[in-house]
Amino acid sequence: MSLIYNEDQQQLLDSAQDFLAARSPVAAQRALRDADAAVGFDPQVWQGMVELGWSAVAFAEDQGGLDFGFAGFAPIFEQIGRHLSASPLLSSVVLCGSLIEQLGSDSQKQGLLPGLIAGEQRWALALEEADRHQPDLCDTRAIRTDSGYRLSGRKSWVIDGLEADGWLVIARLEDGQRGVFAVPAGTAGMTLQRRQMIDARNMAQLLLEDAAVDASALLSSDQFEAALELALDRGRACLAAELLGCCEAVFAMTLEYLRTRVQFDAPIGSFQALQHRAARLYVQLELMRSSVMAAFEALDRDQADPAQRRQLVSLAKWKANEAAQLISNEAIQMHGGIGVTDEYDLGLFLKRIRMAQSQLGHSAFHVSRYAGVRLS
Amino acid sequence: MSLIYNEDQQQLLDSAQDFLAARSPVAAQRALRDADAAVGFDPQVWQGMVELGWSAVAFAEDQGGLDFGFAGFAPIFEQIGRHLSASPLLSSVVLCGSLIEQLGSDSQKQGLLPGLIAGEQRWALALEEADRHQPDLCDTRAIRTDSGYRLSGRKSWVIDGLEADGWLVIARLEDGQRGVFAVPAGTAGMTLQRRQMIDARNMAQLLLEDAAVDASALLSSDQFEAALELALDRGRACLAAELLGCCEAVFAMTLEYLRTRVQFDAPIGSFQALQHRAARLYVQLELMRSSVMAAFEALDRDQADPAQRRQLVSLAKWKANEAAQLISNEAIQMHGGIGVTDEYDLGLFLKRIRMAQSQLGHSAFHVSRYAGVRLS
Amino acid sequence: MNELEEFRAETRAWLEANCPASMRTPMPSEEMVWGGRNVEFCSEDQKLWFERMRDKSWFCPDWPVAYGGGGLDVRRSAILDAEMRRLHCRPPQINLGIWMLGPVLLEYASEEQKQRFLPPMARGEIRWCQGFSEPNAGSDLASLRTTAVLDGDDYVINGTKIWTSYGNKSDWMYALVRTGPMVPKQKGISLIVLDMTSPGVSVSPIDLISGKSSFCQVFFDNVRVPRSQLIGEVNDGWKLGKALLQHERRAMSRFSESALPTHFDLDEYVKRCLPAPQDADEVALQQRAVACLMDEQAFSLTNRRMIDSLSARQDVSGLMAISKLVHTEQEREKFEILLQLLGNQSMGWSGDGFASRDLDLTGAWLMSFAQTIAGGSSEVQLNVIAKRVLGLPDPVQGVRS
Amino acid sequence: MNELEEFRAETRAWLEANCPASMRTPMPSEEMVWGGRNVEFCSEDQKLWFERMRDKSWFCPDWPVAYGGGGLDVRRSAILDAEMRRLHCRPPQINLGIWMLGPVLLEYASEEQKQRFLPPMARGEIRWCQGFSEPNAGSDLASLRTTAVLDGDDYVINGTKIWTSYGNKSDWMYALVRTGPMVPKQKGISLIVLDMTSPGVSVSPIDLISGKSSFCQVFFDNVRVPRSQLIGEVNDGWKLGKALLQHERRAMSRFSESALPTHFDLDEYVKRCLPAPQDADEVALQQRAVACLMDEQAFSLTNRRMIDSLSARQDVSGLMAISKLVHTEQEREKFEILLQLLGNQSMGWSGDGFASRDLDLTGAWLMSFAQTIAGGSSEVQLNVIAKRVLGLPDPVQGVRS
Repeated sequence: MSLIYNEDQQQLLDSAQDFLAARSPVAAQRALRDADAAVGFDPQVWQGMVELGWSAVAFAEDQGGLDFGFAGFAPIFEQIGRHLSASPLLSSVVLCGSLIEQLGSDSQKQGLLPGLIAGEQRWALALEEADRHQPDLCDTRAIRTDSGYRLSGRKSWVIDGLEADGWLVIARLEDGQRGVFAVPAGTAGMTLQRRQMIDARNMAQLLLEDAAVDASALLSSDQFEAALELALDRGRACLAAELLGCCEAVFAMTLEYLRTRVQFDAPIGSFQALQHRAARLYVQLELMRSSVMAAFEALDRDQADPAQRRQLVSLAKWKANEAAQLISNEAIQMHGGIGVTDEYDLGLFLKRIRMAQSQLGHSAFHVSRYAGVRLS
Repeated sequence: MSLIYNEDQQQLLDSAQDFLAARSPVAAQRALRDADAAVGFDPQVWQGMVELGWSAVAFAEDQGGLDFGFAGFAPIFEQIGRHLSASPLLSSVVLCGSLIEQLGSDSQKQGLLPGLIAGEQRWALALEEADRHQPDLCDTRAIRTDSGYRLSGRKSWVIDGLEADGWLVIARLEDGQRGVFAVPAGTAGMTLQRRQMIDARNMAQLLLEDAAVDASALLSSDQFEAALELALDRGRACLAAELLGCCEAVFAMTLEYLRTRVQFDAPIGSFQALQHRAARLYVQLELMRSSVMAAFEALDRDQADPAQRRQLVSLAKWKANEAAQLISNEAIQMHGGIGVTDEYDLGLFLKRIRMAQSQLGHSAFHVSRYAGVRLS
Repeated sequence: MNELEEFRAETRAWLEANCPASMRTPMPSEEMVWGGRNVEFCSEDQKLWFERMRDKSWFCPDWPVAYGGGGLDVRRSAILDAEMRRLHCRPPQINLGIWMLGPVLLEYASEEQKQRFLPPMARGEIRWCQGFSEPNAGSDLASLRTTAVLDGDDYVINGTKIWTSYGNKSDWMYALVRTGPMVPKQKGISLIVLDMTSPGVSVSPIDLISGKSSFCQVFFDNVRVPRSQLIGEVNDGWKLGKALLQHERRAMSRFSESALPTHFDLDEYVKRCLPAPQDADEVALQQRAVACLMDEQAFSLTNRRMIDSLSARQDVSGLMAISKLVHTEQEREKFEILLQLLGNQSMGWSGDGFASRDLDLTGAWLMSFAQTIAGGSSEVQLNVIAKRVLGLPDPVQGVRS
Repeated sequence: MNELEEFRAETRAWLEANCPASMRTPMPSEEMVWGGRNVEFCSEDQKLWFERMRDKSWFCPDWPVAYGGGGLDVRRSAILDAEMRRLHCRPPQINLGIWMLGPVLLEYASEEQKQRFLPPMARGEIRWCQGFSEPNAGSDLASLRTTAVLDGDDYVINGTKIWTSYGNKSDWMYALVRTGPMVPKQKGISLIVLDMTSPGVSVSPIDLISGKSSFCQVFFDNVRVPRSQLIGEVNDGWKLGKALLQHERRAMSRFSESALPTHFDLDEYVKRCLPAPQDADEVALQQRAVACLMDEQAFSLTNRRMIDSLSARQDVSGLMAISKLVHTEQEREKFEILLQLLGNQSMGWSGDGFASRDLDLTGAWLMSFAQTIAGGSSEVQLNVIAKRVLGLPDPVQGVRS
């Protein structure tokens, strides 16, 4: 293992770059936004991603996966960030896929994973109940019935929740433990409300009022907390990689602007104050990259050492959040007027960055989490 | 009242400037340090300050004071900061004087204040028991005896504690309330240990082991907490003014250096990156000055509104701490090598600034205190 | 003094009699009245108040009577101001012409131009917009390229202006145009005024990252403007432009004091969202918010100190120079904290899922990015402080060859 | 490969046999052995280890045997390095001559000079110091003014050098001196070596804000140096100086990895001083400390990534360029946090009232101010990143005239 891409990852990076530049450049994200489609992504682009194997990359071969290891997602999400591409890869494959893979019985896996890997079925994780990431908060209840369970509660922020084929709903069982239920579309007692966010992607609120599911909808509750944490850590690392990609794109745009924009008869990038600030952005970009790479390394290596993984994933998400905050703000300021126009792409990056920062843990959350490992 | 000096204050400022430039320039502070005198100040300079009326400025006329109002200390401490002058003005007059004036009986005042105002007696406040400012912490105990009290405890940081004529010791009485005892020099059971600090001034640890004092040593306990808080707020405002003066001196030195130091065939102050940083220091200096002025205004005005006073004093000390942190660090960095030599005065300012920052409340302390008023 | 006190009493009485009660309440931004050809009123009271102040000639109380002003001297004008403030009177109209162009016309325009442009301005009949910035002339305004070429008795204008507020709703524009060569580029610039309905003028509003905006880009395609509408000397408009920009600060501060600000009180949000911080991240967030509140108060005290200094006739150029920088950067910090406080709720774009107040906040946050850029970017402010206030040497002269 | 593995086995065996156990422990800074005329040992083991390595010619394992080196090729040299690390062997001596001057002599010196200077260096007989900076030539080193004027067969040196580490304890100095005109100032500089005992050389140690230091100012008053001690071409020393500075980074990193750092582990202090944060300010302080720890880890991961990139033959110039800046600024932040954690205890200067560890911390905090200045200030680092890594245009060419 190492902190730079190996050959296989490099190949994934190149092919993702080629595919997204052709099929899902930033302009496509803008078009999706302007079309105001609730689903928030282009199903054909998603199908293309599936064909490239992105939905299979981390699953074991016996489950229909490519057994590439989780580190394959680093280059993919980096390129997704660079191109601001929208897809249900995070929600359906990384988050839900991780939970099903870890907690599903053989028959549940057989029932759920092939469709998910094939991109035919799309699942969304219904976890968050507060406005900031609080993965331990759960007021949604599951009451045992004769034939299964009745679920009641409110999931406020479900990524890719609209038009999903099903939702993995985290609920508290009567014994106080939490479990995860696979709730298929069409279940009675369930309503969705669209949440139109600044990044124009798919976000929904899910209301459950005595939604009845079969007993078989409950994935194994053993090890639920550990499995959820691992799934979330995978998602966090992917978001950190996405932020890295966003920041690389934003920084490249900014450098180009600094080199070419002339004011006072000089390229503004020749002004020392801006040079020093640009140099500081570069520093943050490099620290961010190292942290992201280390998180993926830990995710592939340390199945047996959750503390180490927890520490490195929180470091990566924190560093990505913080660096992205600085880089996006400075990029807009250095661009001046054009940076705040909707016509220019920078605003789209800013909006995606802020969403990625807040999903699965803002900075202070991860500082606390890191402290929990480091200072214990 | 206003946020700029009135004519009287301006006169005080000018005369302080003249006096300190002549009698107590920065070089004098360096000489005191090199002489390693425990008392940390020059008694003759102190006598000169007394002759200028500084020890009398805030006291009522019937107590031998000048009845100028507390705001007279703003220009005085500003100039003290500018010249790094050492004196027991803060410890003896501002802190102890405030307590005696507020809590002393008529006979206690008559016994203590005239000597203090005349500079013949020097008192020191023995409050702090922890390494950071924690004014509510008090494990020092006062046990009632037939003839008075026995005091036991450890006061870790007593400003100007060495060679004082007496100490105002804060101790907890048997009923759990706190009170203040005037403990004269020579009291048995009391030992002092010198603490040699980076700023080479007078700091001591005071140990009390069954130190016996007369019943008359206890100043009135009514309103003790409010009186202590006011005394400390006065001290905090004076430290903020001192920090303002330090920062003005440091900033002036830095501007001068930027204008005259040539590197790469240009004065370094012509480099835009340094220009912008210098401009940001100036911003902080102005915000600091406004905050300090408002604190003194509140101290003179709002005897009846402690919440308002608390808020503005904490604002001033916080802002002074924060601005001084930035200005001192940047000043050294901008000076380059010469800034870290002992020969140059900047280091003396840095050391005084760090001490003044930590005395009577570091930044986080005052943020919390301010929040207590503002958010309640 | 007696006369002045008499004037104060009269003024107060007149305002009390003539300013409708509903015009003495804080003004939401959608209720601002913009003078102009198509002035619109939300209520009968607004119209009354507008007409009464117009007929009193108090839209421009300190302009000469000859040009439609109120003819008040400085002290009386200040008294009117103070009394309006005391009664919380709304400004009867908002008009950039009066606040920015007017004073420059009074100083530099010909008698004929004054007669022509000032009285309608003073009656609130014309809504003015500003045409200064261009896509390649932002911080470096003097590099503007919109040309005005003399052809007979007309200037023919070609080019484009950007960041023109309400360009699509204004009747006339005052603009800086290039009538002479680029070298030295400050020379060769003139100030001209033109009717926005002139053939060849087209306007397109600019969408910002925050959504729709009042900013427009204005295009000139062979727009003919009579040479009599050029203000001051040909090729000597740079100093007029600079004079105008000096009035901009005053205008902006009037503007913000009169409008009920789209104000998001951080205090309130902290109390509401973090009534009792629980875990370490909430405590840290609260501390950050409180530090922001403290900095805001230090700034507002600095403004108070500036007023005190002005009264004492002290130099306040340093305090003026930091004002915009500090305020706009504090606003940005405030909005970032509000985002943290509200979490996902602060990142809605539209739809029923969000309170309109929260959607407003999202928009205000995104607009805060524009504030550190528009009207002199933070970098320009820092340059000005370094050079004019601190007297640091110009980079130009010192750099090695 | 077999040969290399054989070498590794031999080396390991030799080291195990010859490196005393006490020389395989972390090295406190006061136990560093400085090669030179007056080499001092704290223990018999130190002396043994020094002499054995010297006699093995492994002070300079990769130098040619002809000049006293070990004659190892790159791969064998790396194996020796790795094996020493594996066994935690202390460096047998510290010698700036070997790490910095040596490689430059090997590349640029005449055969006669190599024969004269390298073998004693390789035996650790000469302690070298560096004479580059001057009071008016800090970041702008090329503006140095110490002159060397040819007089017969000697150069006569006048001027002063500053920030010379251990100038008072060194035997010889390599110095940049001006042998030609100031314009262009990079021309006219030469590299010369001189015996510190030469008449006219005087040295005074510099006191820093942290107290006594190893830095000295060195004065030259008509110091005569044989022309044979000028290295390379006359007036062409700038490129030799730059080559030397490139070795400085490597030397510094060796230096710090070999010494037991005056390391103040923030983790430990946080755990000790804030075992269970109580009030809001303690929580905020802990969060700040943890953020600092996180940034330190991000930096140490970046160093690991640099090694990985090097192995993969990727360009690491960007990562190299940020290294000093990031590390020294993180150190400063760390010490400011330590000051907060310890409160008044961290601001003692001397005396019984303080633990010596706390007094060391105070000194290390004050020294941290020097770290962002010495060896290329943060500003110089930022310039280098902006220009060489990011390719931003030079200010010189673009500024208006």
